[in-house]
Amino acid sequence: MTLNKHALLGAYRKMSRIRAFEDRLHEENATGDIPGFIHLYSGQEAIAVGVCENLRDTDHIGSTHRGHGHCIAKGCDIHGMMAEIFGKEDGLCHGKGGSMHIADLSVGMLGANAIVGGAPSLAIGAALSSKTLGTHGVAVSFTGDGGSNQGTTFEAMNMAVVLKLPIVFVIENNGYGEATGTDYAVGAPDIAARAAAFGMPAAKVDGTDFFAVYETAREAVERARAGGGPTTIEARANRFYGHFEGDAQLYRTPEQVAELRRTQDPLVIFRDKVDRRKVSAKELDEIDEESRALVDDAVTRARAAAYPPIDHLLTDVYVSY
Amino acid sequence: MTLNKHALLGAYRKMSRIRAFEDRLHEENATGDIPGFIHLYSGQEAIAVGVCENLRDTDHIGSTHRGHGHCIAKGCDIHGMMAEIFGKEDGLCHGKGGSMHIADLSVGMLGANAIVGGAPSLAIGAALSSKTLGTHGVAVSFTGDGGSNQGTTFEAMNMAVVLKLPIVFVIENNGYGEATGTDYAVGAPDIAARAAAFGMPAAKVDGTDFFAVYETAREAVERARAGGGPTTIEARANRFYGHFEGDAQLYRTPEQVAELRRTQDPLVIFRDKVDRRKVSAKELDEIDEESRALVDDAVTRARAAAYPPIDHLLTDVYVSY
Amino acid sequence: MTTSKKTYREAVKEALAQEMRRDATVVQIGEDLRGGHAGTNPELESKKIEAFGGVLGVTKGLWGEFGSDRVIDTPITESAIVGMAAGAALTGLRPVAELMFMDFFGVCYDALYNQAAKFRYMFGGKARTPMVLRGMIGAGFSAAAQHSQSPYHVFASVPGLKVVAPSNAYDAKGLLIQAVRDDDPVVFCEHKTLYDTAAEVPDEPYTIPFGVANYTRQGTDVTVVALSAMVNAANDAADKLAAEGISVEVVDPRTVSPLDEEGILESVAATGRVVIVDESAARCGFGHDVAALIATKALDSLRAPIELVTPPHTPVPFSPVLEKAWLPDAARIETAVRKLVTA
Amino acid sequence: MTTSKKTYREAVKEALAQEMRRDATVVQIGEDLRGGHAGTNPELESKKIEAFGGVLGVTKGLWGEFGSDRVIDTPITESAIVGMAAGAALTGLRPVAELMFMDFFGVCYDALYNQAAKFRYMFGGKARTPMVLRGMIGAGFSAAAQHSQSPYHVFASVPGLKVVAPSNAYDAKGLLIQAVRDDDPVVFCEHKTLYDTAAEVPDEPYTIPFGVANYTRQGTDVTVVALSAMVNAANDAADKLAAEGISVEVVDPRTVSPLDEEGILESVAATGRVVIVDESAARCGFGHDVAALIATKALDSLRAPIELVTPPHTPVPFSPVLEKAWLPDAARIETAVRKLVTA
Ligand SMILES: Cc1ncc(C[n+]2csc(CCOP(=O)(O)OP(=O)(O)O)c2C)c(N)n1
Ligand SMILES: Cc1ncc(C[n+]2csc(CCOP(=O)(O)OP(=O)(O)O)c2C)c(N)n1
Ligand SMILES: [Mg+2]
Ligand SMILES: [Mg+2]
Repeated sequence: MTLNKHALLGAYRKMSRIRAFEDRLHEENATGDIPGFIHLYSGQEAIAVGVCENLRDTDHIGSTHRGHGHCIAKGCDIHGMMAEIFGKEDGLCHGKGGSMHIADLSVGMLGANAIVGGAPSLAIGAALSSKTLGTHGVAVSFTGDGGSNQGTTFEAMNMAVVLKLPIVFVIENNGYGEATGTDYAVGAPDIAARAAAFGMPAAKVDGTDFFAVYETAREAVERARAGGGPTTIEARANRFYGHFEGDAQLYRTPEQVAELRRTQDPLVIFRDKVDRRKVSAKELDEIDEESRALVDDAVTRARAAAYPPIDHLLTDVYVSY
Repeated sequence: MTLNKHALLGAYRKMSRIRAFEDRLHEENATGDIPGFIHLYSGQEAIAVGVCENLRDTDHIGSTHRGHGHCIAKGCDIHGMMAEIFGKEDGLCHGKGGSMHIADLSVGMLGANAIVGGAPSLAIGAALSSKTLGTHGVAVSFTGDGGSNQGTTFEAMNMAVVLKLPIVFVIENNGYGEATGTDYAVGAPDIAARAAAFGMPAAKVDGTDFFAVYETAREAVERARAGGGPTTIEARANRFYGHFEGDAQLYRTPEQVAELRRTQDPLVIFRDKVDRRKVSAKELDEIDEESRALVDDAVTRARAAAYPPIDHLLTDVYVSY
Repeated sequence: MTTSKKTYREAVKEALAQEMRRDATVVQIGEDLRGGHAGTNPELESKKIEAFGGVLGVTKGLWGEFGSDRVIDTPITESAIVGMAAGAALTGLRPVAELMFMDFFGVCYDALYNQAAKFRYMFGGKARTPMVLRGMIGAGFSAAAQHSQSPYHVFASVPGLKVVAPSNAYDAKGLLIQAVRDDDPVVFCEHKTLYDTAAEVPDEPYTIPFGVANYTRQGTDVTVVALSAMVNAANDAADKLAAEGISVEVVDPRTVSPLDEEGILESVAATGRVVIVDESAARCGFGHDVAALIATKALDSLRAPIELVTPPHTPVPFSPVLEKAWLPDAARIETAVRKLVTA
Repeated sequence: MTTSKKTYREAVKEALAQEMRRDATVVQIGEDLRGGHAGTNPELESKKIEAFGGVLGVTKGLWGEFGSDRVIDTPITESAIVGMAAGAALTGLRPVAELMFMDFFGVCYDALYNQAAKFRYMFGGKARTPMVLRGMIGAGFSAAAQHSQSPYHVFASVPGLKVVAPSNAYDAKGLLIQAVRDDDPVVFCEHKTLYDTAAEVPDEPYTIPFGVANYTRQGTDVTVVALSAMVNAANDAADKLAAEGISVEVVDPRTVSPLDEEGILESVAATGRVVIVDESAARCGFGHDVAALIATKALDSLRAPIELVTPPHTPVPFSPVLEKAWLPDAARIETAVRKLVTA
């Protein structure tokens, strides 16, 4: 572990922003002003951030329906994200995408994706670009435990091995796909072992521990960048909210959720594990403050922002019939 | 190994018929009278027969584009098959299916399939029927090494494990998918291990050896029938002809093919391994004679048979617009 | 026969439950039809709690009555779901598979269009594939580009598939029972904005035959052909225009395939003017199919060009203001009708 | 500009080769584009032997010139092929992916229709996806129900996709070069029965713009709209009918999407009679789309009902006698034309 103070604060800042963003969205959604479906990332922050802190702006990631955390970790603008989620013209996709399709190619974010299993094959495409163009770029595909059962995911893994592509498949195992337990839906208990059988190194890591994720991802990203081919990382963490906002979560009890929040909070665990000689609690508290203020500002601006003009309905597509 | 004389002769008869059927089709195709594409099974006979000798008429199999061997092993009528391949009204599908779609539900043959990776999910459907209806039926899915890379195949495997379905996935590894080597296209060298990682028993077997296949399949079929869930069998054998008739086979040399025919012929290997106290060479020779005569008759009748009447174009579909 | 007020959601559920009671070979297959398998809530199994009952509650209650062997929760694995249903249908079951959002057909279409749809013909009439594929269609929920589509035109173009898209609770129940009993594969499209709409629906099982259009409004000046959620928009337009003295006939084909050609042509013959409203596509959609039907078979009865009201040729936008502009509505239908009668 | 006689196959290959020479970001992705990777023939690598060069020889020669990094053979894994192409197109490459038979779109359609096609719009105009998906379409080879379809109507109904279906070698080369240079995803449909047809084709690279129809026959009595292999049938019919004194204009739109609406409507306005010939589908197909175009925008110029010539609503049968009856041909076109002129 060689992270200096600057890097540690930077990583915590991202986790903190994700948390503030999602907690606030949970409240905003209750007002009824957010259109459509949203899926919150709270509880899994250490995965997105632990992985993306190893990436450059020119590296690419593919994401999921639960994409806010990946966006923030990869450097998407908070204001642009919030405005997008509210369906406003200022949004990163000018209101055309929404929560499930936030993208920002300028920071290498290939888009949240509303199709479970959609990202892996797109991500190997980014890896192919890096390999072909010789940019030494790396691609990361984020997929859930549920998405790990899609054939598209397996096909991308095999292709990546065959073509020795610079990619890391991150499987975020949060125990559920919607309301169905991973222990039911994944026939074999071990998702990483399934990936390993495709012929690549595969590791399991505690996804609530930023430091563990960071180290595991560092190795995988370095291997990919050096031309060593793909890796899979199965990271175990929990989502603190329901599958989507509105989920009554009958598949687990409020006590169970409370216990998870108490014992498996990646932000708390970061505080516990971080080197106190480098980083003080006060500094982290300040970051949390700053995150909440930033998100507060983002909500205020997003709410005040204009909806897209109607005639934008017909732009951004090659031709209107 | 507890096969009695009757069973041994029966098994050899099926292998012999497949060989006679395919060798003859190779010749017939050269006349230009066979419409469309055909893919011959010669060299892999021990797999289809070794597996299907463990099945009942009420069990089901799903097949591939290279389906003639599976059809014969499962008990499809040789005349009906030949007529189908010639596109005649007498064909098992009345000429509407052709080589790549021969089916006979009355003997549990769910159809050859022109989509690589098409059969596995259909076969688990048959397994689900058995399980739900309590018929103690077993389903078998035949897939090639190439097809083992399709996501549909992996999804069927995971589903079978989750629902504990009575199915056997047979992966026929003949070293090639079209002109591409298995050692290139399958990222990990071991297809069986890939299946095992999905959480089921998986075995590798010499697919040129009827006895080895039979034994391995017996165990798997028994496990399935007893409610023990799915198994995968990777069986290694060779195809003696090109990928399809017309393939110049530049990916291997004529000497290599000659060597395979010399050393890895499942019919010869059967003769070498069969208990000579039970079965004599003469009996096997007679079976070969009989197979050739049967196929000869099938060709004669298929050639003489009528094409379907034009108005059958519009039958067998719910409504004609 | 007693009736009661039921929502579209309840009508669908009742159809499924009644068919499952009648026929032990009917099974449900899909993701989170129940919800809660494995997982960790200790009360679930003992109290027969469903964690989901379908993502919008449509299958709620089925698992409690029929259990895990007939209400089969699966991993996220649509190609195995549809393929398994097709294989099961070939071998003795009558599976009802759920795709959640029909938009997901892209990950599993082969099993539907190249397999299930073709067996009967390709096997020379010797196979039947009695399966239903249920799923949600439609825009209006701000569900964005990948969860708002209505691809019934794609399904209808496949020989061997039957395609149903009911516009109200009564039709939903009768057509779904028909679908389950049918020996061909049927794609059953449920518009997500209709789930909470209610109608008087018989309590007993009943069937509505495929290929029979329903005239939801009778009129003499203009025919409006509309399907699924568009029927409500068409009815609203018709009611509004009636007040202006324009008499509109609304024809709801109910099934996209088979299509009640006569039912449409008869109305057009009587009115001589037709507006086709369709959510499926701006190109090669169901609306174009109906227009072609009329232009090939009833051209002489047309007194004005056909008016086609579809979304623009763009993906479904997320932002509610854009989505509203994207979706055909009563106002656009009224404009089209007025254009025809003043032409 | 020199020209030479080239087959459709050669024209496609030349377009690919020339674009690869011009632009280092153009790569080919597919199954057995070369053929022979790994495997066991010791001569392959040393002598640069291609074992396949595409299943019908279309890409033969490319691997020898450009090597395995730009002519990328893959496992049998279409959803990874199309998804990888889409992701690569988003990030700097111009991939040309091959689907072998377009019928295979069922196993990988999501990557095309929900991903590649939607990025530009869904991401607010901030993405471009310059990829081409090539593949064979069409009946006539006795390739049976799963290898003979022409699903361009399905692709054309997707906003964001461009869809091309050339009828001759000249168009094939110019349209394919255009497709490779285009910044939107393009589906390029090659009719397998056309590969051996030849035409004079310029040796240098050239482009043909999308959305511009080609009049392959000029005439005054009846317009025949036909695409891909159907253009030859239409031309044959036109030549035959010319001898009978019936003057037929054949309009080949060449691109299904965008569609040259004006090019079609102009001809119809002049002749007042139209036959649409289309191999895609008997329901919700491309032919219906063209019929709807005319019925909505040019009804007044029609002197007779539109004639639509499509296959029946059945899968493609295997037996040659049935397949021949299935496929629209010159005789059916002639019958339709005669019906119109004598009406
Ligand atoms: C192809 C497809 N199938 C189903 C869905 C519906 N769906 C959305 S999220 C989800 C669960 C995904 O589970 P997982 O991959 O574990 O991600 P998580 O929600 O736990 O982050 C499902 C089934 C979908 N969007 N796409
Ligand atoms: C989905 C799909 N992709 C590609 C093809 C073309 N194709 C037909 S057979 C074949 C090779 C199959 O290889 P394998 O599974 O090993 O079977 P084998 O031919 O060796 O018996 C391919 C690529 C197809 N029919 N379907
Ligand atoms: Mg999960
Ligand atoms: Mg093989």
